[in-house]
Amino acid sequence: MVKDIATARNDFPILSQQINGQPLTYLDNAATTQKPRSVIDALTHYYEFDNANIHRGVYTLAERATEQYEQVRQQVADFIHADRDEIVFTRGTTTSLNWIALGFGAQVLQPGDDIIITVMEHHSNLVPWQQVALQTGANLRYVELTADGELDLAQYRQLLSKKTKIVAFTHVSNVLGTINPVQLMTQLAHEVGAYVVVDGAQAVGHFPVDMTSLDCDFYAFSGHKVYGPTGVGVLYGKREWLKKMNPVEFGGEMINLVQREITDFKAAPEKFEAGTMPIAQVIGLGAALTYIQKIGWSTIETQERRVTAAAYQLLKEIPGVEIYGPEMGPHRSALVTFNLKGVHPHDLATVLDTQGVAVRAGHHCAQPLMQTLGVSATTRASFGLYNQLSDVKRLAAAVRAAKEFFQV
Amino acid sequence: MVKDIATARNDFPILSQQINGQPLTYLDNAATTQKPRSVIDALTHYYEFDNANIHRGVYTLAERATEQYEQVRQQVADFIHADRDEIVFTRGTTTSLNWIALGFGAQVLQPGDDIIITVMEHHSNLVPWQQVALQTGANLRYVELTADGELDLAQYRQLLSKKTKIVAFTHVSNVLGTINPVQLMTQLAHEVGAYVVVDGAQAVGHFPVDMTSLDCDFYAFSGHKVYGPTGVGVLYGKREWLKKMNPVEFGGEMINLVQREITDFKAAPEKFEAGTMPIAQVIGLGAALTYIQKIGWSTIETQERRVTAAAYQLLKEIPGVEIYGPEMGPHRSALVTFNLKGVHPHDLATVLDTQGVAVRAGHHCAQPLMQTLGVSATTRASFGLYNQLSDVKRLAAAVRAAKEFFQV
Amino acid sequence: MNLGHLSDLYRQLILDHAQHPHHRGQLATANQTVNLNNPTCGDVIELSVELKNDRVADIAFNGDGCSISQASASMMTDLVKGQPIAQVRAEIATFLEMLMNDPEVEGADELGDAAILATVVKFPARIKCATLAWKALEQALGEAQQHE
Amino acid sequence: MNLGHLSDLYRQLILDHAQHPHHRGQLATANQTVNLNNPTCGDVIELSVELKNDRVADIAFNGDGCSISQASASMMTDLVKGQPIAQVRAEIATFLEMLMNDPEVEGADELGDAAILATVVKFPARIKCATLAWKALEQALGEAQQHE
Ligand SMILES: Cc1ncc(COP(=O)(O)O)c(C=O)c1O
Ligand SMILES: Cc1ncc(COP(=O)(O)O)c(C=O)c1O
Repeated sequence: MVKDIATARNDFPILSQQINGQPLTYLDNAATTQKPRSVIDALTHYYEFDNANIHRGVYTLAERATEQYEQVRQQVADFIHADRDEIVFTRGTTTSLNWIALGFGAQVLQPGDDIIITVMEHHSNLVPWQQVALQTGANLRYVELTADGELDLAQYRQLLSKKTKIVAFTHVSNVLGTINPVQLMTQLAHEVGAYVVVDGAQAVGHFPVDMTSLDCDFYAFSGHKVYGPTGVGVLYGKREWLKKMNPVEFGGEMINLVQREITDFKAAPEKFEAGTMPIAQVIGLGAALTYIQKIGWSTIETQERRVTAAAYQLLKEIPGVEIYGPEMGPHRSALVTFNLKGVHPHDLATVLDTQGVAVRAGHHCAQPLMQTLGVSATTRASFGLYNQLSDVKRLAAAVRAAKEFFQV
Repeated sequence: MVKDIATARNDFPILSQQINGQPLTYLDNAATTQKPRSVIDALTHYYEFDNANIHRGVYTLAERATEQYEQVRQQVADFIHADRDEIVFTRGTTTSLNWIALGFGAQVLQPGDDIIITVMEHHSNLVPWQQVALQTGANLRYVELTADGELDLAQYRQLLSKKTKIVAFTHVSNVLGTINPVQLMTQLAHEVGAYVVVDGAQAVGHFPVDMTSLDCDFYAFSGHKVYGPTGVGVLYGKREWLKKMNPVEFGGEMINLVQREITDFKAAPEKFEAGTMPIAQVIGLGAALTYIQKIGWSTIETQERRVTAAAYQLLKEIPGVEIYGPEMGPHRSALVTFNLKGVHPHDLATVLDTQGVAVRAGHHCAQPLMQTLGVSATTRASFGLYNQLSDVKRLAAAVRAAKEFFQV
Repeated sequence: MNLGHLSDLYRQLILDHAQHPHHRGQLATANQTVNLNNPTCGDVIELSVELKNDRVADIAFNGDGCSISQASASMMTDLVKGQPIAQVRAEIATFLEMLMNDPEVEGADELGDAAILATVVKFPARIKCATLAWKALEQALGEAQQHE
Repeated sequence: MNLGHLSDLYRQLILDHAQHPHHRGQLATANQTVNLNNPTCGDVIELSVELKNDRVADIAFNGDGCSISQASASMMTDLVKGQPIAQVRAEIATFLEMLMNDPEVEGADELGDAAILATVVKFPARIKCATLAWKALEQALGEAQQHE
């Protein structure tokens, strides 16, 4: 069923609110998305009818909770074209990436090996590798940018060698909006025998993501960025690597047998899920994926492309605005990061806020990229399926007003 | 304000439900508690009005979310008599204990050092220490039980030595219900210069817990066991130890400055909170603590003691029932674990479920304790503030019915 | 108190097997042994199997568990003892299909007493109890194959 | 578009300081330097201070930030240059109290131009911008003390 996108906004209670006397124009979707009524209702329903600890009880509630939780595992698997035992639930992308780095990376890396990451990584896919490199004696290599804000694939090819053990990069840059060629980069990495870890935080929810065609070894994303609750994320790993990967947290439910001196762990994915999991949040994530599917990919992609293109165009027309990242086109996802000459992003964001326009100003947890771009901060407008052309017009008008206010 | 405890049950929507045609008698509170309306409402309100990523945006929503999140940090600190910068939010007790073991334990332990734990530990406070012992070459020592199901303090004193670096134990046993003498055990451990880690999962929510008087170095508990949402927990550490402790997860928000090769971390508690935190769940936890305070400690303690004593008595009167753990008295918290001779706990729990009585059957994530007790599984009825004498009577009647049904 | 519903699960046949399980013990002649546990509840089974001439020549089990897991192990050993390995494999598949997907699976009537365990499907929390022994046997046969 | 509300934050005096900050640069004579950043937005300040005879003999700052943080640094350097360290410490305390707790704190009128920053309290997300320079100075004086 394809829903009319113009009414999608009504599915999100928070969007009907006024901020500083203006309708809320929420353009910080790359930081976190808003939640549709159906997700909020799923959480409420869970707590009002089914709440119990999972995998533990033989009573009715426990069985219901367990079944729903495990159904979402299957749903996530289907959503990204994987198998259920390749889906591990975590707290979020950050936890997923840390577990991959610590539970798998630290195991396969030898002193002198190379880890390749890129200068456009979010700190969550950068600091863990930096730390694992320090710990194992591996070297961290960076893929640089081309002039138009894409990864320099020629340089990437040069970096790849027999010493490359791990290649970790983001599917979509949270600053530049660049969509990286995961399939090609994975293929090249596999040719030298390296494992590929993809940070999907900014990809999932914007377009379909298919593990079988991407063929990467690990993939991570967050529930709260795909219209789901905070507190839940996904770690995908190919079956054979999850088998090899060590659990990073230990506790109840992930064990077969605990004796005083030794413990026998369950198989994946259970061996990674220690203690009480974010049960309600997993169920909320299921409702979010259902919502996305109800709207439909082509509707979402068409709308986000239209809105992004309009933002790109309207901002570009404002004298003094500089936009970062690739031209509007197939390599740009649903965000536009920019600066207005003479106005610090923080000041700009404050002006926008008085107009009800919520954007993010700062380094976007990507300080090495900021250094590469030669700026200390930027302003980012990022879009979700509920954003409309009117939101973008409000954004552009507010930027123009700021320009006047600061007389630049 | 002291609320009438008889009406507290009405605050919990799930409890008005029928299970298998019977009113729900929820007696698995040690696994997870049910949620009052005010907690569910706080979550809904957050998602409908305030949802934004914290510590990041200069716009109104982000500021609101950040303020609420940080207010709960202060609230948790007040609740357990600590300071706000001693409170780290995690996914739950299991994560808290793992971080302490990995981020602090691994740092202070030398080969040949002793870690003292107890045979009554939940796997979440056992396996992490087992793993850290393997990793560091430290030795794991166990405090045994006395005949009446308490810790053998004489043996504990003997175990303590200059080699003892860490003592980790549960405040309340999730199987025996034993309340351990935290203050005394901490003092003895401190005398030999050891750090003390306390698993508070079964203590917080049942009686007041005060870090200044307990004087332990670390303390952990879960939101979902204190009437709050799943997906959030607390790690308390004394300021100076949190300063020393290493972060275990790396990513956005916990850094001061990320450069390509090195990262400078923030101070505690922020240095431990990498990436997007369980924001809604922290706010829900705040609502849960407010609810507990509204009911009031003396009401909660009186009611739980009354209900536990009745359960102890009524079960004891049934021929063939064996109860584990200390006699009913000041050293027993709000649960009763038992077996009915000739009926496996799993079969018993199934019979109870047909009567709407939800109990837990199994090893309760405490296999070494099961071995010590010489049983493979037990049945546990555990209580929350909403349980009443009628619940206990239903439990006892259902146990008697099972006895008849299986003709034992 | 009305426990009528329960008799669906605890049929007399199941209770009989649980109270007086067949083939309990250890085989001196075993050439395959498997220990398996149900981590949820702590049920444990130690299965010992003697494979000879492509048959399950003898079989026995030990361990500790609820009446469903004990009865299921007892019924299973009754069924498979003396049977050709290929047939046993098919029966395991049928049994697992019956409990995990389709209580009316074709071939269920050839499972002997074990056919009655289809009733466990109505108690989802107990399915793992019923399948434990069969999974242990599946593993024993799998390991035997690897050794060949 | 009505931006009236904004003029509370961006008073002319603040904008003037931000556009033409005083005491920008580095001190050749500095005996204390502190780099501090606002991790939320990436604002950075490099403060260099010359302490002599228990006074802030000279002071300068560099770095990159929004108009509030630049203006605040500029106003602060105006205020403290030449003052006794003890007095500077008191002023830092007053300023931080004004922004973090009480916009009408006693002694605010002795903060010179910086008194106007009390208005930032109405924009909680910007408080960290206004306090950055002052925290850097607090740190510089703290370190100086440790060296004594
Ligand atoms: C004593 C004890 N410690 C630790 C835990 C683990 O808590 P969680 O599962 O919330 O991480 C539990 C709960 O199962 C417990 O009872
Ligand atoms: C590209 C990218 N990676 C990782 C993350 C971290 O996600 P989370 O904060 O949900 O762990 C984010 C979001 O901030 C992101 O944009």
